Amino acid sequence: MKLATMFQVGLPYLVLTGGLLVVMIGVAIKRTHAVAAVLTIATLIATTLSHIVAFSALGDGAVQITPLFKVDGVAYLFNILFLLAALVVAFFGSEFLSRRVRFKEEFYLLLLCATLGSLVLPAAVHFASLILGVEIVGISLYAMIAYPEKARPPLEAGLKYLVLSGVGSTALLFGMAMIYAGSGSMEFANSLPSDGSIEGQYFYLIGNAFFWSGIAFKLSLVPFHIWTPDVYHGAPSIVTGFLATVSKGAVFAVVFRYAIEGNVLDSGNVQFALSIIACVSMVIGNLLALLQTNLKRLLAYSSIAHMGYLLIALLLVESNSALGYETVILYLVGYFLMTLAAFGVISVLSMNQEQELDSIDSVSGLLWRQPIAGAVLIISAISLAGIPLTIGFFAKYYLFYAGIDGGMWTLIGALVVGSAIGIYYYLRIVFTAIKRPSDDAEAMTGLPWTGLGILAFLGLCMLAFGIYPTNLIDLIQNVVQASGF
Amino acid sequence: MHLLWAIPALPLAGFLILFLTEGRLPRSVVSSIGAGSVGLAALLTGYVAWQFTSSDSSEFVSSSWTWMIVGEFNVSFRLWVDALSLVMVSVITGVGFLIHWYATGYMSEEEGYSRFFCYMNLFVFAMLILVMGDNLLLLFLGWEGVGLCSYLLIGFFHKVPEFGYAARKAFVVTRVGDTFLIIALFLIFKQVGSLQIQEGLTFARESMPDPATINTIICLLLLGGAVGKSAQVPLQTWLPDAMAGPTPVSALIHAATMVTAGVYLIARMQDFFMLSQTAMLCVAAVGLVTLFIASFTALVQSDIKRVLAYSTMSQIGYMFFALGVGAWSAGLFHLMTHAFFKALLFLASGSVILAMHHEQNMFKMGGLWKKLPIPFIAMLVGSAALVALPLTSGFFSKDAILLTAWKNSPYAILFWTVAVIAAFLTSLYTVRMMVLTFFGKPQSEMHELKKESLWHPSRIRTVVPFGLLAVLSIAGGWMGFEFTSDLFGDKGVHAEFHFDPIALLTLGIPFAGVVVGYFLFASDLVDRRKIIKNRLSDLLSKFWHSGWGFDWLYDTLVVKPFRFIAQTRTNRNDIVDLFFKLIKFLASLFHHILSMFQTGHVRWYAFTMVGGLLLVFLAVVWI
Amino acid sequence: MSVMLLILLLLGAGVVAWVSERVNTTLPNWIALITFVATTLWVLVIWFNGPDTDGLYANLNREWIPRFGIDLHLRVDALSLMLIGLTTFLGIVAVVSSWTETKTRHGFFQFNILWVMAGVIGVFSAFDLFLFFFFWEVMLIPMYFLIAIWGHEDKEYASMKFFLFTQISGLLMLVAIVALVWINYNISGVLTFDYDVLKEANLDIATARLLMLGFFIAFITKLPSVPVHTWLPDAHTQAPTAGSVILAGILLKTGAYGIIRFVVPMFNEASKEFWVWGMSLGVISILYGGYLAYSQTDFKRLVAYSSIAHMGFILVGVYSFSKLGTQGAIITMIAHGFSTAALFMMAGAIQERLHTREMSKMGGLWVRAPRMGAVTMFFVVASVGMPGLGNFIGEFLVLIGAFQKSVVLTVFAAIGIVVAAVYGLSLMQRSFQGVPNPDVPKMHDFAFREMSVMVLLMIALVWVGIYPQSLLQMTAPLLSELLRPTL
Amino acid sequence: MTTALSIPLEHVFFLAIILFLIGAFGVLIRRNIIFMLLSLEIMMNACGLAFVAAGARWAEPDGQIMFMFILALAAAEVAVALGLVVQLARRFETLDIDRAEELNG
Repeated sequence: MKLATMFQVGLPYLVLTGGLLVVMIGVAIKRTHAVAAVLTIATLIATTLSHIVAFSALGDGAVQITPLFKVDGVAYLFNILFLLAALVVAFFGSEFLSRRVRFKEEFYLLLLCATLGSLVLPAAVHFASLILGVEIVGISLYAMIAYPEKARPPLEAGLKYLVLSGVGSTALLFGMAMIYAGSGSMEFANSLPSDGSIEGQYFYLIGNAFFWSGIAFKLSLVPFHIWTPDVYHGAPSIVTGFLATVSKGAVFAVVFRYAIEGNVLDSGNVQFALSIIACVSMVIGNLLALLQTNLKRLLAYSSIAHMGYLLIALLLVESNSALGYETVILYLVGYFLMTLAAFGVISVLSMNQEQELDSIDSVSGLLWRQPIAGAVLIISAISLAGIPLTIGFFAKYYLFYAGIDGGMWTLIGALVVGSAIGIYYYLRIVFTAIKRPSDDAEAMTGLPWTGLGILAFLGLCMLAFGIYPTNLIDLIQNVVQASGF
Repeated sequence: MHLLWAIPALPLAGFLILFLTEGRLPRSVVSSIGAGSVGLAALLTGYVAWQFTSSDSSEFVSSSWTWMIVGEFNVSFRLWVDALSLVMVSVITGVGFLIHWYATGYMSEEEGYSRFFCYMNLFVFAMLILVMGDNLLLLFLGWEGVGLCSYLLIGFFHKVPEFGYAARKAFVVTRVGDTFLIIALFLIFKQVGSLQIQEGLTFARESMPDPATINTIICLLLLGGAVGKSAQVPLQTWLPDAMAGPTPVSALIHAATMVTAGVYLIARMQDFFMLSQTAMLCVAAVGLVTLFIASFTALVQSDIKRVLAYSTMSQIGYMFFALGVGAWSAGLFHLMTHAFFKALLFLASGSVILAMHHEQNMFKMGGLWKKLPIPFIAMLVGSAALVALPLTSGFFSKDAILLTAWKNSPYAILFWTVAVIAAFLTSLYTVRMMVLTFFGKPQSEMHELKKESLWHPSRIRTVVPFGLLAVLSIAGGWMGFEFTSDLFGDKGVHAEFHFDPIALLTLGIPFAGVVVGYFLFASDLVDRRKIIKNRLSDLLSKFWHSGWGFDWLYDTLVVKPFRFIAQTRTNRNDIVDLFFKLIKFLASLFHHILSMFQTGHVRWYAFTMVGGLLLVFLAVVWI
Repeated sequence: MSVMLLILLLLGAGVVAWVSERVNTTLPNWIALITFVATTLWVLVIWFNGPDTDGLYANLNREWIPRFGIDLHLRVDALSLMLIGLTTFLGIVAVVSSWTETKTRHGFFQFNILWVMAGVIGVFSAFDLFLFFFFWEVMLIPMYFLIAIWGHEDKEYASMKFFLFTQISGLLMLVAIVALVWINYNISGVLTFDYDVLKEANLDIATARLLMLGFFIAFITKLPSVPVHTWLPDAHTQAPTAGSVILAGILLKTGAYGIIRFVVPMFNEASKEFWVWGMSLGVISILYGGYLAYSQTDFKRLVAYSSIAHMGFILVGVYSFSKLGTQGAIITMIAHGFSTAALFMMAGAIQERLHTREMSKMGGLWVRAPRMGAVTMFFVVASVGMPGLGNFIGEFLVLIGAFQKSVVLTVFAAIGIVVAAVYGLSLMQRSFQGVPNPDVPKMHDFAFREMSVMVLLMIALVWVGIYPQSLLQMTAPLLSELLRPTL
Repeated sequence: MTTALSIPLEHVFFLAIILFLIGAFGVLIRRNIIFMLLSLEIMMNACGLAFVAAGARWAEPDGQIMFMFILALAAAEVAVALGLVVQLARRFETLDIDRAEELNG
């Protein structure tokens, strides 16, 4: 492995880290919001673009950088996805900060840190890099969640997340330790118990139990979902957007890698446990959202369900890892768009408010009071419900296809039930948004145009991919195949 | 080139014109279109009839476009006329025209004049299709069409709710019969593979499987249909209420033409019925029972039109009876004569009612004969024919039926006796009607007659139909039923009239009836009050008056239960929906239960996480 | 190709109508009206040009998502053409019927109407199962908007119910479609959603049964048939007039179309075993629907339940597996489209004038508005099944076809005819006949706008009634293909 | 590989698990945020111990390396945590975590 290619392949990480340092120093020298924002956005764009170089260097197959990282096309796809999401967050964030917060600049540092962490994960093939990435994301998120000063909810959310995710991380770590004890290696590739000793098997299983519990917490799967609504609710909705998309997506990327490389699902017990977790997550998540009147909490619960859906793709890796990867990537693309759009709408609407407008009534008649935001909210709700003309439909279609391909009929049943319940509350959002606005409801003016513009862009993407997803699907398929799955 | 197609086309044209102009035409035009179209049709019928008799072909056909072809199922709009249908056509157009003519006078004061003739023309059209259609589906079209028109015309005065109910009752009750008929159609198609009447008859003659239980079923279903339309037991209850319609309607639809459709149907499907003794017996029995019941009922009615309605029922009973005992031609003959004199009776009663400001209760009339001479004479002639006094048309037809019954029916004595008793009763109630209406002293003082309505200007309009119908009621029978007998070739049973006790008895019965009737109702020799005081007769009269309680029966058995189930709020919105409501309820219940866990206490959250950890641990390690 | 243009035209016109709202509030109505008239004429032209050699009026097959062998495959045969014609024609009716009804957002209203129609046409012409499902779901969204925005007092509940029922049943169908494709892929190695290919997939009977159920449930929910009919009355009652017209006139037909086009030909053996259930469901719908129709006091609700009864005939006809039955079902679809559309338009007109649907608050309207009375009478009589009008042809063919299959069920279905008379006439009497209700405000009779449409509908019904052959001969060649080896 | 003096692996893991549970128990029962954080530290150390033991089983240094990681990680986490605790004291005027329960339902 020539050092040059290694540098080229690792270029995105270097760029991002470099940008991070620059911003940090910049902030240290002189606090200027505009500069920080521009630098951050530039960094993110640069990192995204650097993938072009990286791709060309990568060619087919994968490049192993130290035992810790293995970079391949799929990882890059995830990276780009996360970076774009971070970009959107940065844009919204700049608006949000400039209007709502006194000390703005550190936010960008945290954001870049978190992004870096999330970029680490898709390429991680080693427990060390895994915990590294997870914790980088996690710790920067604690701060981001509790970022606004003086307000109580963000702080409460931050603390809750800190304590609980601390517990989660310890479970994760403990699990790793046990697995290591069982298998004798912390690389995913050979993390199966090497010597046939009984205790080895036991260590391995116990380890997996802890490990997956930790992961389930990060992905907010039942029964580790319970923190989700409070944190989503308390955090500034733009941070919530980041938390809901990037952090989850990154964790998913890494456990996917682990499941494939480490053949975890060979052990029927783990598969069984995961299937159960998936089923209950789909059903309970949706049930919890059913009559929820707070938009952010509602989306939190629905995210529980969506993560449950995604487990179907994870469970497929045994039989058909390529399809599994396609599914998870396309689904994440869709899910990122919808979720960012939804939280984006909330944050854009709340720009000029003291409290965030997160109750469902606050969007009543939105389509008529603020057409763009309203339309985008409706589109994303429809997309989350998985109804055609939006990418959400293709995401759901992929799930069905994957489920049938894996013959997981129970999961499909749960998926049907879940989506059935889901339609109800997503549609409630739509109905509220198209209501005839009450007379005292004033038309919303003075909203930032950048924000609305990004919203419109997200909405258009959802529609475009919902009508002609062919190119996206082909791209994903090619990359996945090129990466040798 | 015969103009068969034009006969129904004319009334149809009339209907369309009146329908599309939405009653914007002046009344004179309306009446000339309404009555004129039918009149032309009548003339045309005469012409076609002349062609028919002069030509040696036994059927006229006029084809038009295909209705539908699906696989082997093939029907088209094809008119097919033989002697039988021709008789019907003549009756429909002829009597129809006279009644239309009369109606131009009768309805002249009513609103919705144009609407009335619109419906009437539509009716004539449908009726013609019924008798001229060459396949059963076309017949069914006419069949339903006349039903619809009867509904529309009974409820013509749509402001009076009772009339609306009467109309609905008529439609629904006949619909029940129609359902039998349509099922019969299905069965015939299944058997014959076609709905062509002639093919069906050929099939019945030649290749009907033996034993023909299927055939019997078919016949009984057809009978069901006929019973519905012709107001025979057990579906007779709608006819008396149908008298709610304007009198010309009662005359045309509920006396002369539509109600006899059932007779035509059975006559038309003769070859099927010939094969099945059971069916024939049923036909006869139905006729007889109706005849019997209706006559008694007519005896105690107070509403003049209801009397006539029940008498119509009983006369049609005669026709069914005739068909049942195989006196096909006699039955048809009676159909024809009955059309004449019953139409006459209705029209006359109509003028009386009109003159009495729509008072129909006979007990409030009386002594009208010198005030209304022309209706009186008309009524007299009609009654004479009804009670079948010799040399009136009714005499020839009814006599023929009775004789055949005696000669030819399975249970000759029984059948004949019942029929004769009924004949006796017929004379009784007819006399009663005449006496109460025209003789005796005026019963109520509201007797200043609306002369203009009767004498001027509608005089000529009213008188001419009276005259013509009266002539027909007398002379209609002289041609003898040989006229109709060749309709059925040798299949019909003929009974020549020659003197023997039976014949004399049949001859005498009507007179006896008249005499007894005179003593009962007119003279003072018998004290009527004593009879009525008697509790038994009181009970009987109540029972009879209610039409032997059929209405009550159906009301309690069918209508009330249906209403009850339907109207109770319990199921206004759909039991089935409860199931889905239950699902909704359960979902929200679970939602609330689950939401209880979201207390917001970190330590509780941590606790659930540890619990979850244990669960997963168990799932992975010990399962 | 022409179909795609048709759909695009409707979509485009929708957008234009929406925008044109800014210019003038009646402009959208005109745009929509013109569009529908134009499309109707277009369809007529295609109609009279006649099919090509293999019986198609239009055919378009492009790749859409090659990854899964999904094609943009639109094809119009006789059946599709008829229904497309019905769609565009009822489009005119819908626009006219709610010409003055909408008080707000005329543009968006017409936009939705046009888009529903586009979706429906897609459903009727899609020959790729994925595409079919796509349109199947797409057409719901604008319909949902129509009910949810312009609906009456209880619109949230009604629209939600409508959407949930159709969506959830749709999910089942999606599972069935994907499973079918996947199985076919494993058997034949070809990954495709194409109708013609999948029709030939040789499934083992057990699988076929399950998959058929997936489709069947979705379709009878849309039809709707007992026991999944309960969304219909609410949706109808709450929808604006145009919504009801489209819903009853066309959307229900998509369910029937689905059964005829997909369930029966694709899962032939399975459906043949299934006939008893199919027919029984139909009969139950006929009787139960009729009985409930009678017990309603709300004009629209009554008509809604009556269309449940009529749709029952379609089930009976299709599951009789006879040419007669199928033809009958097809004719019923067309005729019921006309008659019910008219009745709902009437209901809307009455509500617009009296601001109520309660028949107890009506009565004696004939005196106030004789034209409306006559028109209502005509269509009530039609839906009661009067020979010479379209509905009778359909029901008669259905029954005579079913009679060959099962006498008992047919007899019960025939009882439905009597029930129809009962509720039909009671509707007539309760609303239009009887003493004029004193506290009913003066109402103006039908003017040219409404009357012209009504006359068109009447002509259509009479035409179907006395010359159904013109339709029958079009679909006759399809029957063998639809019924597969039967007969 | 194990010398006569070495401690059996199971014992160590039991110790680790016990530590882990003690920590978890602490998180569950203590209201005071500071003590909760302490308990978290204990859990982390339990993980570290487990890693070391696992490394010992394979006679590799990886275990100890991971322990270093964990220490660093804990340090970072506590750094942020204490900041938040200060804020908690400011905005809620308490260290009782149960007072922070405004977000629920």
